[in-house]
Amino acid sequence: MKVKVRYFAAFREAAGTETETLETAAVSPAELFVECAKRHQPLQKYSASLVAINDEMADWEALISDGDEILFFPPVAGG
Amino acid sequence: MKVKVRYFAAFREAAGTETETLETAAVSPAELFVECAKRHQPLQKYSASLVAINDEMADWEALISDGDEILFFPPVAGG
Amino acid sequence: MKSFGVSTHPIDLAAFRKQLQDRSCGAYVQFDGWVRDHNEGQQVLRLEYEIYEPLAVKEGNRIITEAVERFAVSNACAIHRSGLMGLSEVAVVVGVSSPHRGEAFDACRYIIDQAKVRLPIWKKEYYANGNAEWVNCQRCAHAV
Amino acid sequence: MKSFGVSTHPIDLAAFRKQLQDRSCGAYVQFDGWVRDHNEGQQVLRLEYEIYEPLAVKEGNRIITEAVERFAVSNACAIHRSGLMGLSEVAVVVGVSSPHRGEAFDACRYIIDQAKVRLPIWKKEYYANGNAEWVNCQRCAHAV
Repeated sequence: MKVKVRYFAAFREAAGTETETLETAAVSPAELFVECAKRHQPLQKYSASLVAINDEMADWEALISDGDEILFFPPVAGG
Repeated sequence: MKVKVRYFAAFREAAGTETETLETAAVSPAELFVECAKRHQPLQKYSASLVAINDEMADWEALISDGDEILFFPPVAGG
Repeated sequence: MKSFGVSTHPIDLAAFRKQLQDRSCGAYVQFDGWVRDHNEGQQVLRLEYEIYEPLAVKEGNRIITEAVERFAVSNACAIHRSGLMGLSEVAVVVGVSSPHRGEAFDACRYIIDQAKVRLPIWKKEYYANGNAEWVNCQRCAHAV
Repeated sequence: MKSFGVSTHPIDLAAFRKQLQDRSCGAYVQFDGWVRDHNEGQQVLRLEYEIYEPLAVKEGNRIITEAVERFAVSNACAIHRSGLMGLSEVAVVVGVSSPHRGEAFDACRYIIDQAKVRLPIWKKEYYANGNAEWVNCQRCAHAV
């Protein structure tokens, strides 16, 4: 299936792109993030903190469907 | 001994006076307040909350001396 | 900046805040006490604060110092209004600035909580039915 | 009044406060996040917030609603700045008004604590030595 991926802040800089469209067999955002970090080595030193699917906050183990837009959020600003 | 007494807010209204000078044998502000409430009946329905001697917050069992000014504070505004 | 003050005039909140600005601070917490239109079922029209200023200022500054030491905040100030006030006016303001927010919240709350029980300040409410009461004196009366 | 907003312009604090005024409320608590001149030993010159606004606003309003329900306060609003900012500017403001103060403190703290962990908002600091860092990404890196 085809999904759209969007990277924010430090992730955008690490991936060298803001958005990309991928052909993937990943079933969850967690699996997809591992794939993305293989494509963009600098992403490997990060752990993602939050994820959204089609503008709704989502679980890392949610199921992704063809055509979904997955948003990877680096850890937020915090304290 | 002679002491000066000063009443605030609801106490001033209950005593009908703001200050008075008394001849007393009371050794502590606690004893003195009981005496004052005998002179001014409406004070009897109140319990005093804080007391000061010569502009310093004091204990109800502190010793009072000739010439002291005793300030009786009704319960403060609270929450 | 650390100070407790009493004011017979409306409090200038912008000036109050400015005293607490500090480039080393990332957090600012402010508490305002507003004149509320009701209390225990009665409609309040206005109120009056009586303050015994010499002791209120001395004890107020002591509370500020305690808060600064206990919570290690950078700046803390408070001002309490004295006299007659209308609805929605600011009766008391407490401001605390600090590098981090947890301490600023704790110190601000400490100051207002302590101020409410330790300062010689009394509130008289004037009600729509024409009555006026020194607040809290009903509750603490021995007999009614 | 209950709302969460994002602003690319300096926040008008007087207008912000006015939204929260309420004659039935005796307590107002406000938290400001200020741009601090240092972080983890580095001198900060300015900073930048990146916000994914569609989700930040949706989730921000959810946090406000949770706070209002959980602590039974009357009004709660927050605004977060987006983009570049200089020292001492207000990066975020949270205000809560309520009949009594305990709930106002609790709700205000809940909103800022939750906002810091749940909203898609990232902070980049620009340092005196010419470097710039996305804050917190060092700490949470798998390996450095």
